Amino acid sequence: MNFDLANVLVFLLLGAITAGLMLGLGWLLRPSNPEPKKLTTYECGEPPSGSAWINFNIRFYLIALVFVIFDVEVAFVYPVAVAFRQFVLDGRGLVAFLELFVFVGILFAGLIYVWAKRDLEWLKRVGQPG
Amino acid sequence: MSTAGIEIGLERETPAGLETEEMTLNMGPQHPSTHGVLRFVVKADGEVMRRAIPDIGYLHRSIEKISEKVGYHGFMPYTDRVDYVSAMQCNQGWAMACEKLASIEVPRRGEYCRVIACELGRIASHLISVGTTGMDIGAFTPFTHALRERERINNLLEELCGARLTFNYMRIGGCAWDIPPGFVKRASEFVEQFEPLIDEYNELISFNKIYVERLANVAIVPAEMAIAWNLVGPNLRGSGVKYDVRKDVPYSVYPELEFDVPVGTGERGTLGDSYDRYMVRMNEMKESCRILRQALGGIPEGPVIAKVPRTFKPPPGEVYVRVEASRGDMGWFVVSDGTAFPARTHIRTGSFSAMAIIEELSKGLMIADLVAVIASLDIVAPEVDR
Amino acid sequence: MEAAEIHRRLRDKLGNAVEPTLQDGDWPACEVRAAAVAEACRFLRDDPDLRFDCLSNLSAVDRKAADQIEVHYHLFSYAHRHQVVVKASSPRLDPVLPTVSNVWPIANWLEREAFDLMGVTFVNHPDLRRILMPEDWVGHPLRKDFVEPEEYHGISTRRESLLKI
Amino acid sequence: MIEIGLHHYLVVSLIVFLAGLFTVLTRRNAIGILMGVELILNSANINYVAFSRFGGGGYDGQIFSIFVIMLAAAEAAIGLAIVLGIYRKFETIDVEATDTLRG
Amino acid sequence: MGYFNNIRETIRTIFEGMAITASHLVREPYTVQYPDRIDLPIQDTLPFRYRGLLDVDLEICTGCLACERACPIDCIVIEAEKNKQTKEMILRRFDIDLAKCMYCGLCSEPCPTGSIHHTPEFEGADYSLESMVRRFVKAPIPAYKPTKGPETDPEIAPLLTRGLRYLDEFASPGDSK
Amino acid sequence: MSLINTVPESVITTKVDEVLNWTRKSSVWYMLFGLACCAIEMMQTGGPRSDLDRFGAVPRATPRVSDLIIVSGTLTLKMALRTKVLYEQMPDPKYAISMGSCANCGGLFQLAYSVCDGVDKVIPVDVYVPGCPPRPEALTEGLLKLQDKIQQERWLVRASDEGSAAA
Amino acid sequence: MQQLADSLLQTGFLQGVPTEAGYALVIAFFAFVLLNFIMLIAGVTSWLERRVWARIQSRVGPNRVGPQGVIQWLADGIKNIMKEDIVPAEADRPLFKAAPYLAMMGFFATFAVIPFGDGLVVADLNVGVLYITAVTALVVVGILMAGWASNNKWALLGGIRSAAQIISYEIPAGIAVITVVLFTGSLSMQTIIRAQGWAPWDWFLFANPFLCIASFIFFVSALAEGNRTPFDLPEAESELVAGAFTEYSGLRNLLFFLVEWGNLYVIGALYTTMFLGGWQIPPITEQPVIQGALQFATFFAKSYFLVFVAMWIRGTLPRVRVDQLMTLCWKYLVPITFANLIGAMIWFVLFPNGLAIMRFAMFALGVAVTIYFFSRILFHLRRARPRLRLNPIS
Amino acid sequence: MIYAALFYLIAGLTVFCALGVALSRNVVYSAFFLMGALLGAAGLYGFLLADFVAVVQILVYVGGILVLTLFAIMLTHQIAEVEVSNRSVGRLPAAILVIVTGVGMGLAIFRAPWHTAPSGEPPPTTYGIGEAFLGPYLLPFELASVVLLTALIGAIVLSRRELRD
Ligand code: SF4
Ligand code: SF4
Ligand code: SF4
Repeated sequence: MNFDLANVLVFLLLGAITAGLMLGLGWLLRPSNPEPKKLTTYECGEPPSGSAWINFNIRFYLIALVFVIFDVEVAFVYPVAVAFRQFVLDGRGLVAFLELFVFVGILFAGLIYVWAKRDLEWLKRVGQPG
Repeated sequence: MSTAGIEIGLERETPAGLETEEMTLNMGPQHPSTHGVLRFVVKADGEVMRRAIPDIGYLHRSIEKISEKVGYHGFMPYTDRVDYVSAMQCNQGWAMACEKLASIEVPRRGEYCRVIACELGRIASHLISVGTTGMDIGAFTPFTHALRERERINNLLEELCGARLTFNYMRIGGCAWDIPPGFVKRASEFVEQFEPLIDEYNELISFNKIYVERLANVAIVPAEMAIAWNLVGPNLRGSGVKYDVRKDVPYSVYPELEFDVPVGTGERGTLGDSYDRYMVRMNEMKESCRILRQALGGIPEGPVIAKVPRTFKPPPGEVYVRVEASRGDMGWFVVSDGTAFPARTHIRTGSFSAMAIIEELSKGLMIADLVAVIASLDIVAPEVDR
Repeated sequence: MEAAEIHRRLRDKLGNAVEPTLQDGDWPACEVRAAAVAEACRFLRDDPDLRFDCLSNLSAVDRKAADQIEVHYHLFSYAHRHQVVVKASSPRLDPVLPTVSNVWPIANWLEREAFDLMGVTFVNHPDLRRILMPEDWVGHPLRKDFVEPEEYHGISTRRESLLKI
Repeated sequence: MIEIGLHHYLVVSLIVFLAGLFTVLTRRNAIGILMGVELILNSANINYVAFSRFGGGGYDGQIFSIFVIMLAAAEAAIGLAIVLGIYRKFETIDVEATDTLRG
Repeated sequence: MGYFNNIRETIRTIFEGMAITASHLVREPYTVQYPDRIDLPIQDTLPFRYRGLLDVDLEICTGCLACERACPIDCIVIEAEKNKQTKEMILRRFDIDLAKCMYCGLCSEPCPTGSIHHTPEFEGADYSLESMVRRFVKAPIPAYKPTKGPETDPEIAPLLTRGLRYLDEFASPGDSK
Repeated sequence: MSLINTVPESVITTKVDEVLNWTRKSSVWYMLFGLACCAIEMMQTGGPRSDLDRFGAVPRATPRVSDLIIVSGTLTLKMALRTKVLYEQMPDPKYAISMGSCANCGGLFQLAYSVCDGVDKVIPVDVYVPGCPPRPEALTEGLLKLQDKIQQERWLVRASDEGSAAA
Repeated sequence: MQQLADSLLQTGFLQGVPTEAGYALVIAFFAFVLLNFIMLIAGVTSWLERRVWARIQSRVGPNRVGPQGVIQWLADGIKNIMKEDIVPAEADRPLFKAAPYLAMMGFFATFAVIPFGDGLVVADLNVGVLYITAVTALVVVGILMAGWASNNKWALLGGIRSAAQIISYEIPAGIAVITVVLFTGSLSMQTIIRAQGWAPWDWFLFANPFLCIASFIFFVSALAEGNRTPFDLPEAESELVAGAFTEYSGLRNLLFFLVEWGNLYVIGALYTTMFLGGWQIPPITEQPVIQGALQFATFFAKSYFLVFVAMWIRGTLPRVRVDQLMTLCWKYLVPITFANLIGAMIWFVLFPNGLAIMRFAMFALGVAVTIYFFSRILFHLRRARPRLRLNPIS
Repeated sequence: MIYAALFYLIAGLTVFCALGVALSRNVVYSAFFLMGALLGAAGLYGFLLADFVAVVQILVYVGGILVLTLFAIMLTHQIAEVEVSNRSVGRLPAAILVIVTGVGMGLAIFRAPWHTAPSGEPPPTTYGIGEAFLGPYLLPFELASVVLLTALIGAIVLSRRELRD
């Protein structure tokens, strides 16, 4: 177990080390000529109009919001799904099914609510259903 | 800005609320999807545009002024550059304007050559158009397939007039070159092979659900709006207006040829949406094949060019001729003052008005839609800027 | 509808603002006094028998000999499939015309183009800026007496021909 | 070298907790405060799991920590929604400013 | 129902599209593997009318300056002078600026002998612009004088044949072919 | 401290330089920078017939990852300023191909009032390709010429007296 | 792999070395091997993608660098290492520089649990599948960081799009995985593979309709998570120039692309593990080495086939719009997977031991679809077979 | 030894990042430091053999909450302008308070007689947790879904009001 975890750790670091090594090698080999004009922000050849750090549209936020909830749900269902098999083999499948069904069902209701309230829609078109 | 009392059918409510600041994006002049050097100043709220303000002139090459310097014959190569994607019709427009000024009759064989060249050019142009639409929507393969077929048209045109893109094929009074031996056979062969490819192309991309969804119901232009904004050609026909200069103000030998004018039907969305404009182009290629087949079969004998003096001095006057270029009704306004140089030339092109309408169309669209709209309007930079 | 008829109706409406003769041709032309252009155009668009719903083209012509800038409005009616040209002239020094951009939306850009390249001022135009040339450009290039500037933002506009050696 | 034991984890958790506390106390930015809260919740979680490992209590600690994570998610969702609401109303997420600008 | 129809449509069209692209995987590519992996140099596959880089057959140039006058952008410069005694044209200079040329072919139209003509040659990329000025006259040479009958000089005859073929293919007004 | 132009010349370093140059020339990514008619031919060059991809040259949308800018078409004065900006935003080493008469020297638009006569007025050009437009094979040849040029450069080896090393 | 390390330690190969150090050595060795493998995979994938793409487009693709261009990727890589590294003046320097590291870390970590063979897995975690989903989060944050730190509007838009897209599609992907987990009772990749057999009808793909649907949904979601066509909005060239990576030059940009190409393989590997029976082969030989090699080959072939499919899809489909992307996720995939999960549960409760008839029926259906597919290909081939003809006339 | 070193590495990362959250001046930096702290905590869970919790930690915290927080930051502020002035309690008093708390709790940690059981290798956790969810913890488990549902609807309603003002 610890062995595996160490492995995982090593791989995490490996990514960083590889990137670092390559960048270091590049540092040796690449020209560096940072003129001020070169460092200007690219915007299709035009001088950029204002910083990009501005407030962003809320739509993406709503998506993230819905996601977080469902993400937690998925996290909850995983262990149950793992245990499910044993329950079925033990003949208690129906119980487990009902329990999980209730759990999933409640959240599914949430999804339907969000859907019905059209919060998943990007743009709302006037006079057009759904 | 008033739109002459026309309401845009599709109003999208931009999400009010959290006052996300308006983000000003420069799209272009160097941007993969602005065909050539167009620029849009996009006022966006996240992904949704409040409006996109076109900024043109990055390819303004003063062609109109040059016509006043190089004379009638010398201007012909420049007309190639007015709309380099389908130069043939520009050649024809200029030639027709001059012929009208000086009342010159073009021999019938010359007219047939012109029609053949123009229709080949139209296919080539529409290929680029539908190809770039595909590319802007994110499918690269249809684009290369379009380029591939264009390559074959280029080969044909090269044989006919010696160049792949800037043909300089027509002359005042006719055409520069007669049809070379074997050309008719090769061209017919191309037409035969090309027609099934249109079907393939349709199945590959036009009917693809994702593609349809990207284009249908996007940027709807109702007929009155299209007319008021002077949209022409496939863009106008996409809105359901059956108008084609070849049919309605007949010129050349088009009245002798049989073809239909495809119009938008709103088959997958609303009449006048981007998909309709796109489909009109697809269908026009088929019609062009039809015309080509007839024209190739019926080339009369005779000269291809009328006698025109080398120093061409038309009588004073003005003409305004219209030809059906690939991007629609192209108007050539030429004022002659009796000298060997035109006093004024003005070229009224389809892309110019198509570009003008974008600001109106873009309201409430998404950034991704903008590229689809540009592509579906088939805007070519030199035509806008000249 | 016949061109003569269009001309007659226009004259009925506007009286002497319209020249009495109709210049014949493929596109028959009615000469209109500069000040009356907007009114004429609005009438031509709105009259149900005329219905010129499309401004096909708008070109300005520099008539240096007459010291006039002439503006041609090529009108076309998709409803009735007839066509007419409205012409108006204005002195070269300071050409001023009323805008028709509130009649046909496309006129907005066409007028901007005419302003940019010919220097015609369109009164009441919502947004009369340069369109093709850069904002800081000097002069109206399609005028007959336009002289090309020597350089633009440090880029010289001349080039020595390679052949002149 | 001492065997890594319960105390080690408790110390780490303590520092995380203190950092969280400090964040909550010093930040005026409401989102910053929420981040501090996340830190505090995390330190609690470390404790839970550490106890479940060293206390021999089976899975209970882990299960609790999962519930805590769930609650943290719910809290973040609601909290951020409220923060956005405040921002919308007062054009700022400076928590003190919202006191004075009420209405 | 729209919902399921959408799903069905999507799957069907994607299926079809994948079949098409798969079929292209086994089709022959169009690529002409210029410059080395081709059977025939590209130049040989180009049609006679192809307007590549300009060339002048000085042997058959009459020094009439028609080409210089026809070029709308003045990228041909010819200096020819008449030898007072022999009444012969001497070409002192015949330069074409290929960097500026627009390959329109207007210069070759009026040439009486087809001396100035486009070749199927197109490889002219270079590191400097100066190298793109073609200077054809190395030393002053007398201009060609058309003979009355068929050309006999074995050096000139093929050139003239080529040139006349060009003139022949070029549609002259009123010609009936 | 980088190694650029610092290593003394020897057989090995020259070889290394050659290998590095070989990678540079085998992967010339060009920026999508179509200006006018020539841009169509540039597209065709990237398209099925000529397929620049064969030589490892692929189009890129931003200057940040491009090695090469193919100025394909008429450079108007308005655009010239932007071209300069874009060229400057490319990382070193960068190259420029001027494609077509317009970019070479203004070509047929030398008569125009709004056209910058030649791209070399704003950015340094490595290879000029004549033609109006140059056919795809001509552009391919231009690329090959550029590859030759890249192969000649010296990056690691210290600049010798003749200054043969690249700047 | 621990057994492997243990046996190495015992059999004298590393005798005398302290256990921990021995482990460290073994881990380092395997990490190194896998590192090269990953680079190779990513590189070759990029080359192959260009070739496949080219052929779909009637071109030939890179064929000059090395035989048939196979080392094109090497040239690209070295060139990019030697490219100047630009950090825009307006950008947030530390974050701008850190972003690629984060993405690389997230990407490398996934390889730790990919089972290339019976014993050929670096870390057979008990939570394997979930682990992969989790570390993808690092990539998300990396991309978001890149987009934000660039201080470029295209980059910001791309970064946010990308993040929103990846997280959204984690839900259907996660539920699809749960559907599989339901039948195996374990999250470990090896256990999932062992629950299937070598024969195609023993694969989960054909086990029952619900798993089949789950497999499709998983593939679609995985494509979306890997920012692949038709979901490549974050770097949609025609809209956002180059998305979150617009400002990245040279190597840093390449690292992101490395992640993308590598991820493609991870997708394939995951799919193979869950639905295509992983490395399962019929027992051919007793020789453990040969057996292992064969298993590896099988696994690699299967997963690379999926990589190929992804390339092929990329050559076929256009891109969806961002709202359609979200619609597809939340209105189609998520509800369908939910329903599918419930269906799968019912099925499992009804047939705890599976239904052999169903398996064979599904398999037959798969074969039928494939045959129909080939007939369509033939149809298209016959309908139009254009050739470019050069005219050898002059 | 390596084990201990790894522990110190990860614990150090966690502590460092936690302090980073507390002390960095830019909210965005805080957020990215938070990610480090969360990852570090996940690593600690790994050391405590709670692999499932560790993965869920990454999945939910890093993949979900952190991204949500980042979005919220990007949504609300001129992030670049978050300045030192944005403090509610001064740094000094806060530090004092924190130190006092720290000392107190530290004492508690080291004084308290923690009952520690021998730490053996526990069975696979995921299965156990699942079993517990379906068994003794069924009610909290089902309640969790209700809580999540409430949170979802609540958050959506809250944000939506903003959206549809
Ligand atoms: S081809 Fe055209 S531009 Fe070139 S020299 Fe001849 S006439 Fe002049
Ligand atoms: S090349 Fe032809 S046209 Fe030109 S001077 Fe010689 S003969 Fe005359
Ligand atoms: S060189 Fe010729 S083809 Fe190229 S842009 Fe200029 S005019 Fe167009």
